[in-house]
Amino acid sequence: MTPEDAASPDDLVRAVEATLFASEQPMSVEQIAAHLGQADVRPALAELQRHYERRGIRLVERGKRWHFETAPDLAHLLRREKEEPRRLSRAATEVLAIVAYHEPVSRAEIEAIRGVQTAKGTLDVLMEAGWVRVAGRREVPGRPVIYATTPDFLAHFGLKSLKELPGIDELRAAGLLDPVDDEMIETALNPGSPAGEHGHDSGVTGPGLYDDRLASSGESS
Amino acid sequence: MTPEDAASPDDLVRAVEATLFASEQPMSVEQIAAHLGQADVRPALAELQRHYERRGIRLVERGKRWHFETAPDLAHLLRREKEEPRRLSRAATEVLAIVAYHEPVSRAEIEAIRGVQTAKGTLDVLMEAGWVRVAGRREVPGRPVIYATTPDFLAHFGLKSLKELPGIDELRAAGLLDPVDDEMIETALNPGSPAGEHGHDSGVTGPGLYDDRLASSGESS
Amino acid sequence: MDLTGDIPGPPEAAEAEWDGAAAGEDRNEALYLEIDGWEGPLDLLLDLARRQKVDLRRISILELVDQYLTYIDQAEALRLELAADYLVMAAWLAYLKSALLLPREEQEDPSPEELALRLQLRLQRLGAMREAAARLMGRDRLGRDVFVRGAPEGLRVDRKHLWQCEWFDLIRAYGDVKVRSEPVVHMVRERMVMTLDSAIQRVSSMLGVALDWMDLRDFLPPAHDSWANPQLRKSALASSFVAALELARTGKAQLAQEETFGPLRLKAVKR
Repeated sequence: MTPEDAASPDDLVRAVEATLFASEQPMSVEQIAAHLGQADVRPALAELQRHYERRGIRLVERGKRWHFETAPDLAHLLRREKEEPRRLSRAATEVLAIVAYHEPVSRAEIEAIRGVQTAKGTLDVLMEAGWVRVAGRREVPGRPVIYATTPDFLAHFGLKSLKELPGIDELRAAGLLDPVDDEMIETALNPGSPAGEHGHDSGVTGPGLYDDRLASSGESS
Repeated sequence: MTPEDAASPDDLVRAVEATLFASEQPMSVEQIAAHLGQADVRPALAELQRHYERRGIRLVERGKRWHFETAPDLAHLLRREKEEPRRLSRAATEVLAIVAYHEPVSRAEIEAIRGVQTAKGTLDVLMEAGWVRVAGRREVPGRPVIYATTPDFLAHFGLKSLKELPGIDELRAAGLLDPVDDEMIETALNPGSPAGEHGHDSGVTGPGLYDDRLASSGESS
Repeated sequence: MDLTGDIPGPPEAAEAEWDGAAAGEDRNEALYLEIDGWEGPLDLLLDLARRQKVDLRRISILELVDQYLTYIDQAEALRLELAADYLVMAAWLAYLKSALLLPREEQEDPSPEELALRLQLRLQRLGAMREAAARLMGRDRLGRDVFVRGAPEGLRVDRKHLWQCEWFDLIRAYGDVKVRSEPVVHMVRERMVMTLDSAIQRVSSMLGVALDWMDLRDFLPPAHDSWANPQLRKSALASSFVAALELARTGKAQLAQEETFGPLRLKAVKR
């Protein structure tokens, strides 16, 4: 390969490069193709990804959508101190992790893993951030709503897919991601009173109130 | 320069690349330098400019500020046209028919034949559709613009020439000249619209043509 | 319940980003209660387990239960109001502890060992998710560590109209225009009427043979055949009325009407 080869990509590569560069949103292969007259853009994407591998910008695939982003090793130069990224409460980060590692998952399952009721607000925060979405209902009695992550979640945390979640293979192998046996939890937590946990005042355990409670702890007693 | 050099820019080049990529504004050399610990970024900018010369993206300097933009020859990719089928309005269809039967025809003449004023937009639609074109000016006082059909018009309606348009007798035979139309009766009962218009001075009609006429009215009257 | 304000303890433990067991290292275990900082009993149990600094899989449930119960005891000794779920857990752990200590043959199903194992598994699950959350939050995050393009040009899709018009519509439109612009001829359609002359003739000839007063309506032709048309009958009535007036004017008939809108009667004037 001569330097000229490296410097002169073919027209389709240039077109894909320009399209992704100009797009305000990550784009799927289909979207790029639709934009470029239904061309087969996969080889071009692969070539671009290779080309940008060691540059200051990278071409990445996140949840089947492609976008350019700055190289992570340059974070220290680019990080904008003033702009604090969305800071999640501990409860919210836990719920997010549970949704990601167990998806799709119902709220009852989230609560079973955490051992506390999850305030509606916590899931709302994650949905507002665009990281969690409602993924339908589980076809069991009560038809509970189930939650899953979004492509934006993958993009935000730099994951190509959920398979890249840190340690997911080990956790699965250890059986720690198996479906939660509700009955087992009820028995384990509340012998003799299966509904005990759910009968609690949500204000006591609600993790969404977590931060508020800390803030107001002085006055609330 | 070896291919390795091309593929592995040095850290400063990468930092400048990422900084300009992530910036929401074009940046001056001083701003980039301030962002990167007062490094001398000019050589890096020059190298980047050279690197991107033949790619889908360009590094450009405009008014002493640098930014990335898509290559000018790919600008058309940023604005893709999507065609949406839309039916011609009744008024536009009538005007089109009049142009086809009477071409070349001025707007005042179209209005006289239709018996109603013709919005400028109607002719614009027909020209946008590519069926009607401006065919010059009539050498009469006011020098009105005259309109004619295009080859696209013939192609769209599958005509070899305008001579293939059915004649008045054929229209009558097809029942297309029978006074059955409610609208026709209303028009007939409503004095002052169609028949009345015929006698009007052409200066009264056509607000759109107005512009032309106003401009030339001084000479023509 | 509010312990953080009164009890000395590192408030960082409750910070939004969970830092796991590391926070527990410099805690004064003798009197460290932070019930509010733990989200429920499972959370407290997990923290206690982590402070034993052994793998959760090898943790001694008995020891963990003891620690938990001690914590709850301390909280109660301090007259701290405990959430009900902490107390329920305490009661259940006390039961589990006694079951674990009892001779095996007296055990019910499920066995206390199994219950202990399940509790352990739950703690492992929660612990795994804690760690996963921390690792997730520590990744290079978009908008914090890596950035997308700051000022993308954006891809625009311009919608262009693809105008459509059918051949027939075009021709018909021209036909409409032609029809509309043709000289308009007003034509009054012929209507069936009874003329005044024929009404006068009919009424006067009928009056000549009538002996007494007759209702005007009786002078109308019988309502059948060609006279059945209601329009025509109206015309006949009107014409007959005018004929009656004319005959009265010329002194050939006299008219009488007893009341407004009542029947109009005619009688010949005898000469």
